[in-house]
Amino acid sequence: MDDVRLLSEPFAPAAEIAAFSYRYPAAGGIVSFIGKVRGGDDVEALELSHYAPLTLPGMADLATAARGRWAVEGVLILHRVGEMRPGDPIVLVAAASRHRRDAFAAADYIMDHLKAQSWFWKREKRAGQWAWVEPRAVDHADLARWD
Amino acid sequence: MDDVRLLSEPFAPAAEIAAFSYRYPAAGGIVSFIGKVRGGDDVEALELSHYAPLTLPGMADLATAARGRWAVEGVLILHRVGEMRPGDPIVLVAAASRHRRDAFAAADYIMDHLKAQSWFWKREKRAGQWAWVEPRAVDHADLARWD
Amino acid sequence: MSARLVFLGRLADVAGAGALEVAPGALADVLAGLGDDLARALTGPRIRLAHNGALVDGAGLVLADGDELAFLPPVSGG
Amino acid sequence: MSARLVFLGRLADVAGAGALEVAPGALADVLAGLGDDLARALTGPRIRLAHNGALVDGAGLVLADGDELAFLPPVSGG
Repeated sequence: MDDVRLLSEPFAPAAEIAAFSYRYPAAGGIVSFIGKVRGGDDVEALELSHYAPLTLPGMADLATAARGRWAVEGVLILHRVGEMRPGDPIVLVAAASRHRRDAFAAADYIMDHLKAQSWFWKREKRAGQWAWVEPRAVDHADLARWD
Repeated sequence: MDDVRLLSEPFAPAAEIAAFSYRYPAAGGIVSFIGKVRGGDDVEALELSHYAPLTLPGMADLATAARGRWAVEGVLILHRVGEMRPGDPIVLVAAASRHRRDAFAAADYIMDHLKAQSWFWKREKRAGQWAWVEPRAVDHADLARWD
Repeated sequence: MSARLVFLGRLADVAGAGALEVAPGALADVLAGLGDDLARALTGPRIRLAHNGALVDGAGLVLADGDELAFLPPVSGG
Repeated sequence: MSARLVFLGRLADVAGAGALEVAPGALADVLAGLGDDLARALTGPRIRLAHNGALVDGAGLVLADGDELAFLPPVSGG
């Protein structure tokens, strides 16, 4: 079964990767992506909101779609909501497969779709002011790679 | 600085990923690949040998080449040598970058080159018998993607 | 008797709240009962609607008692 | 006075050892002093050579005292 969760509290990506890897002994390869709030910018905080009836089901559908395209043994998608600080993990995606190219492609595909199509709205706080983040053209260009 | 090591003892990939991620606070994305000895096959053990004057310098050159092609903040390449059992980690590659596509491409590139071009020789034990593993055509096909 | 409007992302700022209870009825009438700025923001070309958790086209939509209608601006990724 | 031959991968099985000390001299002469099976395996078309840690072409190679020559069959990945 896929492991797909929305998290409202901080999480530890490395511990999640270790547990995920342990779950798939027949998989020779585990590809993971950890997305964090970047430090060193002027962003003081980041807040992600979601819409419960759509967001988690959409993430589960994405895991299923990735499984349908590549031979993966397991998929992990964890996504934070709420307020985060620089350095905090936002997202962890992992895929386990017998052959590594499947895991690379599945993780890459899931990230592109999470970024461009999932039901999250992001705002950033700079100099004490919150501002909504607009969709980025590059996210849609990334998505078009899979058509 | 890149972190490139040959390891003759078992290692813990998740702990290495956590330490690597912590080292690059300005990187928004960390892509990692963990390669393990597959369980559930009839492989009882796997042994990797290397040639010291070439193997580690070749890995360091590969890290440098990946840096030259993509905007990565840091690269991690850890590779086991010696005898391993099913489930044991063989290789960990990670790349940290501001934008995730750079980290995906760098990790993917490094893995393809490690598999097809690095100075490792592998043998597997099945039913008590060791046999050398021949190069696989798919590894060279993977490599050709980057030309 | 009420229906619930839910405002995501920047629409919550325009509405001044994340949600609003309104009298049930045709969506056009519901929107007419809101301020002009909010009604305009909610009917923008890139705003998607979810009626009781399912994406819908707003044309001809009628909200019944207990319904939830969410207004979804373009997403901005994880 | 000796040079060291190092055999990687399956070549170590053919040689019966991972390394062998030999008298210095021209590579052709060194190979002639080994068994036929080993000499044939070491001169296969896909065998690369590393002389004191640097990849070389074997043509005309002469091993001096203290030199190391490694015979590298195709790699089989990590």
